[in-house]
Amino acid sequence: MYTEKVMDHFTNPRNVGEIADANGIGEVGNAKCGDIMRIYLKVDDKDIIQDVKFKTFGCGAAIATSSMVTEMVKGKSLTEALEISNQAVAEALGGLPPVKMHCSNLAADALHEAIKDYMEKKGK
Amino acid sequence: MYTEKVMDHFTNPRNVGEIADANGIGEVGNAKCGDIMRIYLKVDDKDIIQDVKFKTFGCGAAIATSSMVTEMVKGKSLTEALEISNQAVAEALGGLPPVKMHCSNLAADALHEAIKDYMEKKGK
Amino acid sequence: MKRIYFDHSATTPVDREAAALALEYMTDKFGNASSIHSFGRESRKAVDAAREQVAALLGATPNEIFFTSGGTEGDNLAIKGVAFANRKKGNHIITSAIEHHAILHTCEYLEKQGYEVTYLPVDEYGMVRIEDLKKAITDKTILISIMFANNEVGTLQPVKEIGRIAREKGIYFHTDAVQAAGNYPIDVNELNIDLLTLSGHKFHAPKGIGALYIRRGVKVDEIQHGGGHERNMRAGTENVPGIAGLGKAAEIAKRDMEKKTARLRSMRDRIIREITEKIPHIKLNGHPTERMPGNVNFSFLYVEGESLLLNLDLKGIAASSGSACTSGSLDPSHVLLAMGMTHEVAHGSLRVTLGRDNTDEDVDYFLEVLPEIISRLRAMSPLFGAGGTARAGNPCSECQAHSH
Amino acid sequence: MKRIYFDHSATTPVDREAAALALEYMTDKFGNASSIHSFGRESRKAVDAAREQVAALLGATPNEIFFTSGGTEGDNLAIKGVAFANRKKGNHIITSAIEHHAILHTCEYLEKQGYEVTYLPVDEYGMVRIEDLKKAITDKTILISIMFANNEVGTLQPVKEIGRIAREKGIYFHTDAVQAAGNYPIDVNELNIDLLTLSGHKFHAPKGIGALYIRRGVKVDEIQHGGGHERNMRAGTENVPGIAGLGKAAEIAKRDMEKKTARLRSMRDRIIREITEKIPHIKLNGHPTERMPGNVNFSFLYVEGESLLLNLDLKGIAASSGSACTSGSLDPSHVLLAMGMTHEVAHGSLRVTLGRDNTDEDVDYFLEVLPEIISRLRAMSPLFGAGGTARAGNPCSECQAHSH
Ligand SMILES: Cc1ncc(COP(=O)(O)O)c(C=O)c1O
Ligand SMILES: Cc1ncc(COP(=O)(O)O)c(C=O)c1O
Repeated sequence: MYTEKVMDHFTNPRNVGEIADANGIGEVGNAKCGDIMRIYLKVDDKDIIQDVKFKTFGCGAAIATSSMVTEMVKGKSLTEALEISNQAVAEALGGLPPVKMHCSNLAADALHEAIKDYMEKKGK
Repeated sequence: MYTEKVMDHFTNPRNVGEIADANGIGEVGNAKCGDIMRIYLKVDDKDIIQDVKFKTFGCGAAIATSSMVTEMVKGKSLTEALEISNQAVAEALGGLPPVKMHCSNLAADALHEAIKDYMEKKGK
Repeated sequence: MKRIYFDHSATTPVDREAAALALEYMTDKFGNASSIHSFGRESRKAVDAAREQVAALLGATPNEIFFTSGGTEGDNLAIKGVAFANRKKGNHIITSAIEHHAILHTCEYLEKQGYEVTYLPVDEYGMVRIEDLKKAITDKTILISIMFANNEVGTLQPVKEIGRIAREKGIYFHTDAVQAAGNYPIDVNELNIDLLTLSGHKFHAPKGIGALYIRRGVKVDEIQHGGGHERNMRAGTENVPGIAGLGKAAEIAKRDMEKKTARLRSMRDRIIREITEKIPHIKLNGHPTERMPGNVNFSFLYVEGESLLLNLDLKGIAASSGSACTSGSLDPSHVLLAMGMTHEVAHGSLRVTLGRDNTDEDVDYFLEVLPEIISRLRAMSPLFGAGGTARAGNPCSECQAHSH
Repeated sequence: MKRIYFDHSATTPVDREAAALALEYMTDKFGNASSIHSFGRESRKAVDAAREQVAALLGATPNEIFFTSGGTEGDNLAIKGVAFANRKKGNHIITSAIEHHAILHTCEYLEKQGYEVTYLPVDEYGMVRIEDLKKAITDKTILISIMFANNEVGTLQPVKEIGRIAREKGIYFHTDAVQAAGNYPIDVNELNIDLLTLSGHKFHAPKGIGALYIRRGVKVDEIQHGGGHERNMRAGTENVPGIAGLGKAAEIAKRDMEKKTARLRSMRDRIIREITEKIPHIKLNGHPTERMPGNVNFSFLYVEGESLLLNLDLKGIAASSGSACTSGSLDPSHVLLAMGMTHEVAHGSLRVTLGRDNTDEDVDYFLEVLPEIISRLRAMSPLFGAGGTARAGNPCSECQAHSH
């Protein structure tokens, strides 16, 4: 049911973990639904994402999309990062089973929450 | 579904045919139901069945019971013949499938009709 | 003794390839198609592949195919499913008097639920008249269900014309194609069919598996409730071995359709011709030309069907009859009666249905033994020759009271 | 890679002997059991023999056994069949909240038809309380349907006691024994069972075949209409290969019952013991002792079930979970929720169901890889350790709107 790319990211997820001195953290989902994604950002003065890590509770799609989104944004500017949609993440993975598209495909949302958190903290 | 004895009588029916100078003929059933049996009797002065033949249109059970009943009554007195029931014919064949018991098991009835015909003709 | 199987409308042997596939999905690849692990995924793959194969046989798309446990379930689902889902639109169903019991008894059930059913009569060849159909349609009609080919006499119905009329009137058209599917070319789009029932065991797939074609957009209620399988149309763990076997049989049927129908047609025509030449007092049942390629059906007057079948069976030949005696019921075939036949003639019917493994030698042998059996039975029959029906004394009327 | 199958509650491989028999009745002995010729008679014989074998498994008589297309159909027939046939007596049905969807969705359907259904709650171990049952009975109650063993947590219900109460009150008692039949000893007379559903594919018979036991005298309406097969209880050409396979599997199940249950129980207890020792933050789901011999079900806190399954699958181990993600629905198992579990804990459940081909080496390997997978997933989980749930921003509530 999952593409090879999804299985690759699920099996060897990139950027798992926390960033101790993260300056943006975002979380979406809840345990009731079975998916929680938390994204940690380390953004520099030029609004470039220097580091990004995630922690996810959820199904294969949830883990793979989390991993994928971290790969997609590392080194990107916040403006670029804000343009990444859940859809784009799914596409980068070669697609997701239809049933997973809505429920577990929230990694971009988590990213955007983390950016919002960063902006709020910076008082922007 | 049929016993070996039924199949034997069906395959090699005894006493098939007509008796040109029969003095008793009985018929039961009708073509609508799918079973017609006609029994021809040659009864002597001492009311002994000297000869018996049958013609039957019907299923395996109808043919086998016709054949069996003719075997059972040949040489018997009419009194003895009148005691033979459809049930007895079926038993002599080692039984019939339940579905056949009522519809195709009419040979004794045909025999009794033939005896009645003989008696009527003789004015008894 | 060599056995010859001439009863392909009753059921068919499973194709070796299809059986091997079924076996594989029973033993090595046995996963539940709903499971997400590797065992489950390989079963799901087989189900998906079979859905495509069955769709291809009918010119449909895979998501219009729903697997069932066989023809009877397919017919029940089509009729009840459409009736229940479209109750607000109307409560009138049109079918024919010669449908299979899976249709007729389902319709009778619906009549008890407040539906109205018109049972169209047929002509002497077993064909529905388009005029009758047109007259039967009301503004309450929600479904027309007419079989593709009759199982007893093989008559092909004017399906395309029926489909056209149904489409015009905005009424769903279902066809019970249990006899035709896999044995006769069908294209659901060309024929304007909205729902179509097929059953695997009639074309060399296993027993216990079938499919219902439901045109995209047609509203059908599920009738078996449970785990939401078959996109909520038919609950129950998928019968993967059966489905895989059905797919393979569909593929083979499509591939060999032209060759097979041509061969059966020529054997059929030879049998009809030679019986007509060799045996007097007979009647060909069904349509002379618009009939299934493998179907031969004759009535042999003065002879009863079951004893004819048993005699053939003793010679190693398996066939069937519309006689009451062979069905365990009191009345002979409702199909033959609807065609205007008398009980007497109906009781003497013999159906021979040919299949792909039958040979010309089988036909030779059959044509050799049949006349002799008919003669023997007629010689034994009180209806034949001189006699006619003699005196009465008819306890048979009692019979009518028994129900089996 | 060696594959280990630990999902026997989902389905089982067909026993080699049963599969060989099914194959034989697909290819060589393929007759329709209703045909009167030799092909038909050999099929009828197989059906009769299988009916005896299935009856023997349950301590029933052959004429109380009706073949169906599987567990779902059996459940539908039992519930609807009793409801429709006994409508005049009453309209109230009692069942439980942890039944299979084949029961629950059928009951919901009946509610729409004017029936009233009581869904009994269960205790934390997934067991129905006799007191609740007694209180639920009214003078309109016509049927009590409580499953024999739960498919997810394996809990055995107090079937004998329920049967006793039902008998006392003159109410029919049906049990969905799809998990238990063939895998646990059952005697319908000792347990006062009036109707019992079983499904072949749960005990090494083919998919697509099952049976409903109906005690002699119990009134049940047919729900699939057609040719009057199965003594008018279930129309449709008999699935002879499936039936023959079911009979053989029933025979083997009866023969090996004691040995098999003892072996599975000991493997099960070892797994429960070692997981409890090796892995922290876990919860055993289901009853500690009154559970199916082959059922292990744990919740691993902070871990989601699908990703756990996929990780096991990557190691060659096939198991299942009550997580929503594995069923294509939004909610996790209704069984786990009915037992009072939170969604969080339910999402992290893992079900291992053992079968006769599993070995101690399989268990060794599983116990070796599981702790490592759990650790890895927990390390990745935002719920585990320090964090806890941080700030919100929860688009998940939207999800509830989607239906799959
Ligand atoms: C025309 C027709 N419809 C329906 C059926 C029922 O199909 P099944 O035997 O697969 O239940 C049959 C055959 O028995 C049939 O010939
Ligand atoms: C308890 C229970 N009831 C009913 C069913 C449905 O049976 P089937 O899959 O044979 O339709 C299942 C299994 O899927 C089950 O576990």
